[in-house]
Amino acid sequence: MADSTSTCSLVVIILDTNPAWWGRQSNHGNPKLSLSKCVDSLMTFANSHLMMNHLNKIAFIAAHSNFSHFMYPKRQQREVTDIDTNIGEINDGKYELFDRMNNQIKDEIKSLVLKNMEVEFENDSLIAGALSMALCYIHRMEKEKPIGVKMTSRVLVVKASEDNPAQYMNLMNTVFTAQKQNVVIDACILDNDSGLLQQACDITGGVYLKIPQPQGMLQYLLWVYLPDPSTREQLTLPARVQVDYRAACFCHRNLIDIGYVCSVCLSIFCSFSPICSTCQTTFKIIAPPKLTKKKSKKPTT
Amino acid sequence: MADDDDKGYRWETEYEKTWEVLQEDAEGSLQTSIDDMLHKAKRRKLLEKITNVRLGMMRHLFIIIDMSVSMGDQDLKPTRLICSLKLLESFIEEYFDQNPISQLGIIVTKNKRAEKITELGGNPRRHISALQKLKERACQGEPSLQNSLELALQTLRHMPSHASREILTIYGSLTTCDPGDIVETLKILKDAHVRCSMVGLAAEVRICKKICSDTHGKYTVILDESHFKDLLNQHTSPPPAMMNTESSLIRMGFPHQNLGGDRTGHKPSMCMCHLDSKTVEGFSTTGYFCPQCKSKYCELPVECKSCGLTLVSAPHLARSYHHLFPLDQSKEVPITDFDPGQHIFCSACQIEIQEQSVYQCKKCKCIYCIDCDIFIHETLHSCPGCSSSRQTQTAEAVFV
Amino acid sequence: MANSLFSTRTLDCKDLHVYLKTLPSHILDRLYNHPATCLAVFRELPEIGKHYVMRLLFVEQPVSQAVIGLWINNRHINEHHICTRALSDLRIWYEQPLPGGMQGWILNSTFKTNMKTALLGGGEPWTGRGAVPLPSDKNSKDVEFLDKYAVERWECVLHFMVGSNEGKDGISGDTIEVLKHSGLMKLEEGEPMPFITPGGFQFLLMDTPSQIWFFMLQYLDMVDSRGLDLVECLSFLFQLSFSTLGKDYSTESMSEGQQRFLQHLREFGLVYQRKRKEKRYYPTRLAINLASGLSSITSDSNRKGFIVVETNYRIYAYTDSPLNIALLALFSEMLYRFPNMAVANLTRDSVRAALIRGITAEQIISFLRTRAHQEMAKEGPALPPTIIDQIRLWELERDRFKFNDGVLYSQFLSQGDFEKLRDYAKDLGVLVWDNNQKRVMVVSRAGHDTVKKYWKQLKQSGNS
Amino acid sequence: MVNVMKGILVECDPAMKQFLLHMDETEGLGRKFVIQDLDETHIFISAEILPVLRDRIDDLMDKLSFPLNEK
Repeated sequence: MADSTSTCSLVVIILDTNPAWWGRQSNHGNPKLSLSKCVDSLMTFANSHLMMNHLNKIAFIAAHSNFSHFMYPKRQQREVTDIDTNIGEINDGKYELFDRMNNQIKDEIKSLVLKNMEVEFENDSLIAGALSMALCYIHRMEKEKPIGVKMTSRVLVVKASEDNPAQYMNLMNTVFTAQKQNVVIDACILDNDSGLLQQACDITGGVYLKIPQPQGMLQYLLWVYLPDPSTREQLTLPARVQVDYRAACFCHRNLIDIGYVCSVCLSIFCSFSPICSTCQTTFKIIAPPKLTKKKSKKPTT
Repeated sequence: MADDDDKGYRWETEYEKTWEVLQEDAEGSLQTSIDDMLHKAKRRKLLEKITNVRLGMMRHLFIIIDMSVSMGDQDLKPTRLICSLKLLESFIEEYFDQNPISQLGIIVTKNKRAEKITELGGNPRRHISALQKLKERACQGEPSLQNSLELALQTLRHMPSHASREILTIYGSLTTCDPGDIVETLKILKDAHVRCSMVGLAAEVRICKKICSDTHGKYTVILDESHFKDLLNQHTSPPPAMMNTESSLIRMGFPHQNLGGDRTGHKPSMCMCHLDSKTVEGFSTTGYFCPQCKSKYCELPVECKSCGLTLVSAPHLARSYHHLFPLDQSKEVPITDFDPGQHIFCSACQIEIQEQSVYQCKKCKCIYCIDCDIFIHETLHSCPGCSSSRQTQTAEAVFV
Repeated sequence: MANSLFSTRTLDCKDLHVYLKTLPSHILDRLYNHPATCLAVFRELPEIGKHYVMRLLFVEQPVSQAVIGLWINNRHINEHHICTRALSDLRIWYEQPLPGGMQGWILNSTFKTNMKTALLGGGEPWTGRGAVPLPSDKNSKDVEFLDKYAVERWECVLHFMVGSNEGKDGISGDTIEVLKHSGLMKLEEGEPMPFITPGGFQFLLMDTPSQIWFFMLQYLDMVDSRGLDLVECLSFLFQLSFSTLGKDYSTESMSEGQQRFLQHLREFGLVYQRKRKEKRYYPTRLAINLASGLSSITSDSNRKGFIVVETNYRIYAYTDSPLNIALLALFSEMLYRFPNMAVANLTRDSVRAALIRGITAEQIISFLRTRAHQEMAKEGPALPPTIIDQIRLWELERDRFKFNDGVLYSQFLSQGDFEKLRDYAKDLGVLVWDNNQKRVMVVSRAGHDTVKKYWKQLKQSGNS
Repeated sequence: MVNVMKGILVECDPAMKQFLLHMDETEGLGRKFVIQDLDETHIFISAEILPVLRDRIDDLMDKLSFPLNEK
C-alpha cells in the first residue's frame, strides 16, 4: 500500500501525428485505426495512469512532421493558478481532472491539424526532437518535485511512420541522456518497425512492441505500458526483441561485421581507403609487417 | 579559481577587494547578486569549451596514485587516500562514459617503488573493484615519481601511434625519492609524446609543474574536495590531439548480440572474460560473438583475447559523436528585447522565464531558460528545436 | 497472549481498506454505485490488484483463475495471493464458475460500470456539479483564505481537546459528542467539560490528514444515530476529496441528509460556506488532503514545518500558535517564549511524563518528523538520529517489566496431569506462561475458573 | 493436590529479577512479596505490592540516569 516516502510516476506520451501516415490510414475504406480512435485510447490510458496514484503526472507531446508541439500541460503564467472555468465543460460522471485534461488535449490536436494544412507531406517524423523536449521537461519536473517524494519517469512513444535516418545522432544523444537520468523509453509501434526505437528501448530497458492488431490498441496500452518499471518485473510481459547493434558503413550503408574506423572522426568504412571521406585526413598506409630477415643464430660456444 | 600560469603567483598581484562583488539590491537582500554570480559561473564554464580542434578520441590513460605516508593526512575527510579513491571511482565511470573506446590502467607508488595494479583495459568494473581493494592497503614510505612514470612509459611506448598517451597523477606528498635523474625521464616522456597531467593535493611542487608544462599536460592543486572533483572532471573529456599523432584506420569488429534462447539453436558456451571465474556466470547461450574468431564475450567494448580485434558496438561509437559535433553556443538575449507585456516561455520545458536573460539557439531561433540551456549543452548535446525541424535536421546530417 | 495489564489502548486509526472490510456487504454494494467511491477504493488497492482491475475492466465474461495466475511470474506468487484476497474481501470481484466448470473471477458489475463512468464519462453528474454551471460568485474566495479558514476551524476542535479556550467561537455539541464517542475525551460526572484521555493525546500528535480521517470515521459510526444515511455521507465525502481547490460547487442537487452533513463539515473546516443558506460551497485543502490521509501518506505539504531539533536536545519551534506550543509541552519542558518562536528542552522527565500519559515514542518521533522545518528536511534525516534513539531508549527503560495478572498452578503430581491441563489452557488461549521441568504454569485470571472446572472434572473421572 | 495461587507474573530481564529478589530479601518494600521464582526471566509476586514496587523501580531508574543537559 503506501510506503514511507510516497512515490509518484510521470509519463510523457509522444504521439506521432504525421499527416501523411494518418491520412493514408483514413482513406483505406474502413480504417484499421483512425487518429480519433487512437487519441481516445491514449486518453483512457492517461486517465488510468492518473487514477493509479493521486500524485501521478502526465504530459503530452505531438511529434508533427516539421515541429514538435507540447500539448499538455499547457503553458501558464506562474501567478495564475489553473482554475480555467471554461464553460464548454460537459458535466457528467467523469472525474473533473480527467475531463479537463481530455478536453484540453482534444482542442490542441484539433488546432494542430487545422493549422498546418499547407505543409508538403513527408512519410517520416522527427522523434528525436520530441524526445529531447520530453527529457528537458522531465529534468525540470525532477527539480520541482516536493521533498520526500520519489519520482520515477518514463516516456511512451507511439510511432506510426518510418524512421528518419538523419536523426540517428540526435536520437542516440537523447537515449544516452535518458539512460544517465534512468528514464525508461517505451515504444508502441503501429505500422512499420523502427530500428532506432528498438535500440532506444533496449539501452534504457523499456518495452518495444509492434502491436499486431491496431484496433485493440487500448488493450495493449493497459496490459503492457500501464505498469511502471518496478511493477513490470512482477508481471509477465512480451519478451525483449532481438536488437541488431551492428554498425552501418558510411560508404554503402550496409550492416558490416568487421569495419575500419577513422581514429579522428570515428566514421565507419567497410573497406580500407587511404582518405577518410568525412574528415579528409590521409592515412599512413600500414604495410603488412615486413618479415625481418631472421638473424642466423650463432652457435653458442 | 585556479590561477593560470602566465599571471604569476596570486600574492604578486595587487590587492583585490572581493567583498565589493556582492552588492545588496533595493530591499537589502544579497540574493539577486548571488544569483547572477552563479549565473555567470555557469555561462563561463560553457564558453570555455574550445571548439573545432582535432580531439584524440582513442585515449590510453594511466592513473598514478600516490600512496605515501602523506596520503594518510586527514585534511580531506576521512583520509586523503580514501577520499581520492572515492572520487576516482566516479571519475572512471565518467571517463568510460565520455570515451567508450579508450583504455585505462592504474599504478600505485609507495615505499620508493611503483606497482601496477591493473593493466590497460576497457572494462570499468575491473578498475573500480581494484580501487576498492586499494582502500584496505596502508599508506607507507615515500612515493617515487620517476619509477611510476617509467613504469607507465614501458606500456605506453608500445601503444599504436593514433591513440593519445596520457598519464594522470594524484600527488599528495611534497617530496619524491628517485633512483636516477628525473629530467632524463622527462626528456624520454617528451619524445614518446606522452601527456602528463597532475593533481596536487598538498602544494605546488616545481618539478611536477615542469613535467606537466613540458609535456603539454595540466598541473592543478586542489583547494577542497568539491574543487578536487571539478579538476578530475576536467580530465574526462578528450584532450586536443598532439600535432604528431597521425590518424589511421583501425580495424574493428561489430559483434552480433544474440539473445540466445534454445529456439534459435544456440548452444550454451563459456565466455572468454569469465574463463577463470569460479561462478557459472559466464556460462549461458547469450553473448557477443567475435566476428573473426567466434570467441564469446558478455560485455563490450573489449579487445578479443584470441585474435586481438577490438570489439565495439555502434552505440559506443555514437556515444563519442557529441565530442566531434559539439553544439554551438546559444546567444544570450536580454529580456528587454521582447515586448514587456508578452510572457516568454522556454520552448523545451514550458516554464515561464522570469530571469534577466534568455538563451536562443542560433540555428533554429528557439528560446530556452538557463537550466535547459545548461542541460542541453552539458548532457543532452542536441538542441530540441533543431532536431525537430526538418531543414536544420537534414543540413546537420553530414554523414549518415 | 493477553495484553498486559498496564499498556494503554493505542489508537487504531484504520485506513480505508480495514474500514470497508468492517462494513456489511449490502452497504458496500450500495457504496459502489458512485464513481468517486470506486475511484477512492481503487487507489487503495495493492499495486498488482490495480492492474488486475484495469485488465478486467473492459472484459464482460469471467476470466479463469488459472489465466489470472499466469499474469504474474512465479517469483512474486505471494503478492498475487495477497491482492486476490484483498479484491475478494472488498467484493470488487467475486468467483463465478466458467461454462467449462473451471472457477473464474468477474468484476462486481456496479463497481465496473461506475469505474467506467469515472474513467470515460457518461452517467449523471456528481453532486455539486449540476448540469448548468454556477453563475460566478461575486465574492469568490481565493485559496489562501480557504486554507486559513480550514486551519482555524480545525484548530478550534484541537484547542477544545487541549482544554485551552483559544479557539474563537467554541464548538457545537455534535463535535463534543463525536469526541466522547471516539474515546478521545471522557466526561466525568460533576465536571462541565470533558477532559482528554491518553488516546486523545495520541490523536493530537498525528498529522492533520490522518486526524481528519480518524475523526470522520468516528463521525460516520454515529451517523445512523443522527438519522443520516451512511452511504450518502461516505460517497459525498469521497467526492469532496476529488474536487478541485478554489472551485465552488452548487448545493441544490444535494439530498436533505447531505445538507445536514454539509453543515457539520462546515463546522470541522472541511468546507467553506459564507452563509448557511448559500447556494454554493468551497471544499478546502483539508477535504482534498483526505485522500492522502486515507492511505496514511504523511505528505502534509500545505503546512510548512516549523520545528528544529538540535542534537543537544533543544527544540526551537518557529510558531506562535498556542496549539502547537501546547502540543510541544506534552513531551518537552518549555524554556523561553518569543513573539515568533518558542524554545523547549527535551528531557528524560518530560518524555517520561508523556510516556506515562500513554503517548508512545513512535508518536513523538513522527510528530517531530512531520512538522520538521524545511531546512531540516532538506538534507539528511529530518531528526538527528541521536534524539530518536534516546527517546526510544527512554521508552524501553520504562518497559523493562511486563506485568501479567494471573493464577499460578504448581506442585502437579504427575507429568501427565500437567500436560493435559496445560494443553487445555493453551487451546482456550488463556495460558500466559508455562515451564515443563518445574511443572509450573500461569493462567490468566479470566481463564482461571474454566480451567479449575476442567481440573475438577479431570480429578473425579481420574480417581472414580 | 494442585496448589493454586493468585498474583502477578512479572517478565523481565535477569538483572531486574535480581533487583526484585534483593528487594525481597532485604524487605525493602516493607515485607516479602515474592511468591515463587519461576525461571531466568519470570517471577510470580503478590498483587498488592505492585504500586509500591512501581515507584521503587522508577526511583531506581532515576538513580541510573544522569541529567543530560543543564538549563
